[in-house]
Amino acid sequence: MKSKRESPRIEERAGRPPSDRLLEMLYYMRLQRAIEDRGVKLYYQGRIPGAYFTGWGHEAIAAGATASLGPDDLVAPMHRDLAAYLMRGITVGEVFAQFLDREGGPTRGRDGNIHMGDPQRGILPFISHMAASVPVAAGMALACRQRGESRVVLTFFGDGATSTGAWHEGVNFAAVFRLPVVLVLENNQYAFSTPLDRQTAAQAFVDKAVGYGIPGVAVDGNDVLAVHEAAAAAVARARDGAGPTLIECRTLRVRGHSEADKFSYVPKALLEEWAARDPIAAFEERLRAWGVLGAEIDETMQVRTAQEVEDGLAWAEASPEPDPAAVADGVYAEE
Amino acid sequence: MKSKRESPRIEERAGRPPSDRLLEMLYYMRLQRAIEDRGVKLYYQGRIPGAYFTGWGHEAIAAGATASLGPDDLVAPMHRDLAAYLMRGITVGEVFAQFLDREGGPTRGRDGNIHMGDPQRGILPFISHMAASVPVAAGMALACRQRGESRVVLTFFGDGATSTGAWHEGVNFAAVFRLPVVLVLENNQYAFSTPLDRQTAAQAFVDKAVGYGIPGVAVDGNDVLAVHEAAAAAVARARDGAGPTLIECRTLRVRGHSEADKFSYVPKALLEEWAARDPIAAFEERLRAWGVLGAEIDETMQVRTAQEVEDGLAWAEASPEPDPAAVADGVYAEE
Amino acid sequence: MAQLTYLEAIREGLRGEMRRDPRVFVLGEDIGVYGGAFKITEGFLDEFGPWRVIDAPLAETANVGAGIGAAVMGMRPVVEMQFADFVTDAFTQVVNMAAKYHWRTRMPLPLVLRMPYGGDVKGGPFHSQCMEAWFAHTPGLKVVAPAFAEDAKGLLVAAIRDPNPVMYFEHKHLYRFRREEVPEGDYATPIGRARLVREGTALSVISYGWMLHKCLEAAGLAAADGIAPEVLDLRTLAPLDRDAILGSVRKTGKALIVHEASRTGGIGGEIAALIAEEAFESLDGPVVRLASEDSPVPHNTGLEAAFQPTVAEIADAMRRLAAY
Amino acid sequence: MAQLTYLEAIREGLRGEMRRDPRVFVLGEDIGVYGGAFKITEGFLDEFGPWRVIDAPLAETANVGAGIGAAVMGMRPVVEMQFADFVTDAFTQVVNMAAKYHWRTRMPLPLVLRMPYGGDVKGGPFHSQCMEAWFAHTPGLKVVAPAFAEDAKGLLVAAIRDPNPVMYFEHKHLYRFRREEVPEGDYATPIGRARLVREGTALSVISYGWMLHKCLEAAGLAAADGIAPEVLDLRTLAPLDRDAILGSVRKTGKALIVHEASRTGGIGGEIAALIAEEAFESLDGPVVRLASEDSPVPHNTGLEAAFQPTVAEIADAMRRLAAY
Ligand SMILES: Cc1ncc(C[n+]2csc(CCOP(=O)(O)OP(=O)(O)O)c2C)c(N)n1
Ligand SMILES: Cc1ncc(C[n+]2csc(CCOP(=O)(O)OP(=O)(O)O)c2C)c(N)n1
Ligand SMILES: [Mg+2]
Ligand SMILES: [Mg+2]
Repeated sequence: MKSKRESPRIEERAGRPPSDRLLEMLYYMRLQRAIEDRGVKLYYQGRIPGAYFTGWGHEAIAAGATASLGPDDLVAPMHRDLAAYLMRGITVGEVFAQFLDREGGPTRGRDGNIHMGDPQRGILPFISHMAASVPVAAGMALACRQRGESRVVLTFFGDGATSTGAWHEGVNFAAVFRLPVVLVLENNQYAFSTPLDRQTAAQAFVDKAVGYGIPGVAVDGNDVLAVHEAAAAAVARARDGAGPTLIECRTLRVRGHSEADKFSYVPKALLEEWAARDPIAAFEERLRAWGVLGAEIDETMQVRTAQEVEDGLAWAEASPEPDPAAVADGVYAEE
Repeated sequence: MKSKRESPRIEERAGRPPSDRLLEMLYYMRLQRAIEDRGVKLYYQGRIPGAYFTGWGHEAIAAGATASLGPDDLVAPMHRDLAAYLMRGITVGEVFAQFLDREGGPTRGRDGNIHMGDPQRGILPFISHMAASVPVAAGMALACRQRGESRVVLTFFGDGATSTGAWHEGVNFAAVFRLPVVLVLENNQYAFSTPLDRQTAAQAFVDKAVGYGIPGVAVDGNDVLAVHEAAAAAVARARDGAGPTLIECRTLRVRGHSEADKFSYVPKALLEEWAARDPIAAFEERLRAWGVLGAEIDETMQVRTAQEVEDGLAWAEASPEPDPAAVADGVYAEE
Repeated sequence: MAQLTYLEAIREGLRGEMRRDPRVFVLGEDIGVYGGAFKITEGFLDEFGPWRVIDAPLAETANVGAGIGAAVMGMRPVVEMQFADFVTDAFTQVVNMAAKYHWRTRMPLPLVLRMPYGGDVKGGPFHSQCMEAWFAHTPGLKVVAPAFAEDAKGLLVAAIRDPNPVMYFEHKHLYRFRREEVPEGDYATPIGRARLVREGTALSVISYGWMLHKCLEAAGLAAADGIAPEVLDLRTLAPLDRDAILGSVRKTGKALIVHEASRTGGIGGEIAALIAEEAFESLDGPVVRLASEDSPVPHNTGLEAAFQPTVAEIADAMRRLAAY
Repeated sequence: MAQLTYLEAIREGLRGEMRRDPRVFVLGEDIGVYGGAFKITEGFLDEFGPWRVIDAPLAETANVGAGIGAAVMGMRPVVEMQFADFVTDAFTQVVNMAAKYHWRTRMPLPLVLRMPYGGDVKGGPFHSQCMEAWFAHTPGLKVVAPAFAEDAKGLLVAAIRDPNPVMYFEHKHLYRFRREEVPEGDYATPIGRARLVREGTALSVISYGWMLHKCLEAAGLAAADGIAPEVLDLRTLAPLDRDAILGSVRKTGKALIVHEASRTGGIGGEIAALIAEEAFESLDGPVVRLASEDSPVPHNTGLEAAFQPTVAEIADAMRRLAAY
């Protein structure tokens, strides 16, 4: 799909984010990858109950967009955005506890895999019904607007999700009330096995923006700085009261939909093309070229990441199984 | 709202539809108006149970679009399109029987007012849930496509209906499969009391077309020939297998949402502006100027219309009330 | 005590909560400038302004979803369905997003959905439905359905103050049914408690909403024949007031359940099952249900009259059961 | 007779109808190239081509609506929900457009919705739900839920040939549960008829789907204690086989109803109410229901085991009721 407006390549860019922000993004991209790689191992060891999804290759979208938020902002992520959860305060231990269905996970074993969140940390837990978070994200932004708070809600969804009525109604509601919502489309070219031409006949998803009277921008979803720049602009715009922006981030889902999916329906050539464009490797290369990622910093970060994963997993394994006697508890809040 | 492409005014147009087609359109516009005027009287006499809706001022949209269909084509109209029902074979008697909740109405007293249709005559009965007919219309077109029939499905919906998920999913489905569907938006500037700026932040509804990868055209909804020309082109396109077209027809709802609505929320000036642009009067004037509507033809048509209304109402009044003993019948089809 | 209609009582309860608590706001189609299809929120826009009285797009999933999002942020939204029938366009938000929210997060979700429901308004199959049973079968939701103006106000106040999503079923036929005594000021009717409307010994009549009034009328007819029916107004459908239901049936030994929703799969089944399991030893007769036909709601007046239980049918059922 | 799994039986029934009748087609997400999330339609795309095996957008309202439209035109669509849970995104189309269509038009609407439902697949709250009761309370819909491979094939064939919308609930846990004898070729299992799976005298055990198998296992345990439970597989939930239910209970005098759906508002209530009203005089004990907790379906294995009725609990209930 041809993009409406490719964001300028980094070299052409005047300024760039400060080094600590650059390293923060890299750190969370690496952390997502490290957790998910460990998760895949656990999955094949049969230790993760149910389906297991990864955001392999999507790390630049989650990290680049989330890095544009301020401390009081809110997120409504989906199932490929682990970095977003981590950057907003979900711990590595909680993530593994969620994977392992333990009491220590955000849903305490009630829901599985990445179906988690924590409203107290400003993270809306998504439900399986695709795009159901979009109108809810609009409502979170509505509350901010009603109370005169200058907070922004960042929400993520897939290419398949754009076909749902929930997505349409939620985006339209946010647009009509000019709510502070940033709409990040993770166009990874597939919805499970379904290719783009079964989701839309449009030239590009970003073309949908005009129908809602909001700006739309398409960026390379494997270029974390392109994502970050677009998101930062959209966040600023939302905070100024100018309403939502649609950001189409283009990537490819380079693994199966879930680990149970052998994804033979994805052309080999396409996989190779995108495998060669790994967002983490590309970012590392760039940061080295800029002298931001020296050998020592790199080394320290890798050690820390590996340590966090092992400590987190240990924490999760130490977390108890939920008490079956409590199965019926918590359906209702007590007055 | 500024339109993307105003259709050329009639004077500039090379050819124009044959006189019999012109007179047919006028006849059905007048018939819709005559039936609805009579209906309003009945309503204020307390003889129409429940809510009563008219398409007063919308006649050009229903008649102009429906006149573009061939004998085997299909329609999925809504609640302002009486002419569409009439042109596809619903009799005046059936219409009044429906208004009066009699056995002779298409729903035999089961449903009220214009909630009617007849699949055997290619008219999908709409349900109250706005835009719910749009995905169904797409499915009707799908069946034609599956069987290699070159039939077209014409569907109507309001500006408010475009905000629903059903509308989005239905339009998208039709676009993805390039189905022979013609999408007629009756933009009458209100959804009940809700103005356009609460339905969309887009410059124009027609801007939504690009997001579905289909052509969109905006026309003056009070100019029956402009509507007809756009619909005829869209029908031809659909029949050629080129897929759906969105036609935004602009008008104003010059009466209340239903007869119970005093519509004080509509600015007087706006009402006067559009009252002066009555689609029937404008078309009559034009046809007289062209010498198509001579005094004699006019006279005959008016007499016929009045007669049809009186005969139809008499037929309806002679139709029995549904038998209460049959209340539970017909919920299921028998094998 | 003021003399108010059921509709005025709803308005008073809603306005009172909006005055008391700045977190409370209303959102829905045509509720602001127009004051709502049934004029419940008439005058609210002027008093509370456009950010607390929100005229929304024609989009139930967006409107309910927005309400959920605002509730997540600690607001107390009251979202109006123009007719309860249209909630099917927001079903995922109600039964999956809202209903399961506290169970997944242990955080409150104070959302009220106002559901104008029921028949006798010549609304036909898409403006008359009674779908309370769908929601009573959805863990995480509370469901209330007042029959009297006093409870219409008190239960709406309670629903707004409740930390859970509450489906508030307001019966359209009762809006302007009559004037009743309604306490002034600030009170809440507890959710989950039935009301004993008429004491009796011969049988327990269990109902709610419009049918409750038909039951009272029928009880008057039965009383004329020397039968003393006890009439219980459930008021809340989820959670059911098990003690009140079982207590009454254990006393009278007989149960007649009446509702307007179609018979099969309605709330009546749950109530009858509760009685047949927990009060079996006290039963002196079959548990009888009277409900509407298993069909959509017809538009025609004569058909709709035949569709619903009538006062005469209810009175007959009382006599038959009493004589059993 | 072939030895097939429940999943293979569904596939065979579907393929057989598609070969027999060119009007039959399948539509859903990932059903073509991928062969369906559960591989039910594996190989169908090659055999029947892209206009009869339609890979659809992620849009349940569009997909169900398109099925309805095709059925209006005389086709016989089978629309797959990837998981039954997602039908909430198509609720208006199912309960308002499809269910009320024949009643309004007197024309057939031959639509089948394939609903992979139920738990024990580590699916959690959004991939395990049992919502059959919502549809059994919707006049105009038929609801079937086979427990055996033979009926899985026969009921799907019957559903496809039925002129009404049929909700076909296929239990995910049973897909690869075991191999069973399945008749070859073309047969239909009549909709609306229960199957007496085990004859007995002590009590009537009424169930369907996965729980039916737990009931049979429990009946074996009870039999070891000299109790002879009769086990009835409902197979169809709407319309219920009243004669089979009442006939069995009139014989045994006791009824135990077991289902996987949450207890409150489930189909069990309707069945208990039917018994308490029509078989009251034959009842020698309370009508007992066993069902899942009134909560969403938990993901954790231990929690889910505690959530559902267990074989031991069912056997205990049999013993208690037999001893009553
Ligand atoms: C309403 C709904 N229908 C079907 C599904 C089953 N399902 C789960 S993920 C998925 C594909 C999602 O694709 P996309 O939105 O592009 O996100 P991606 O997984 O590609 O990141 C589907 C069909 C669902 N979760 N929700
Ligand atoms: C899903 C849904 N929500 C609410 C309603 C109530 N309602 C009936 S007509 C209407 C306005 C429709 O506006 P529009 O689509 O513009 O059509 P118009 O009446 O203006 O021709 C509303 C809100 C409905 N019918 N369906
Ligand atoms: Mg995708
Ligand atoms: Mg309108």
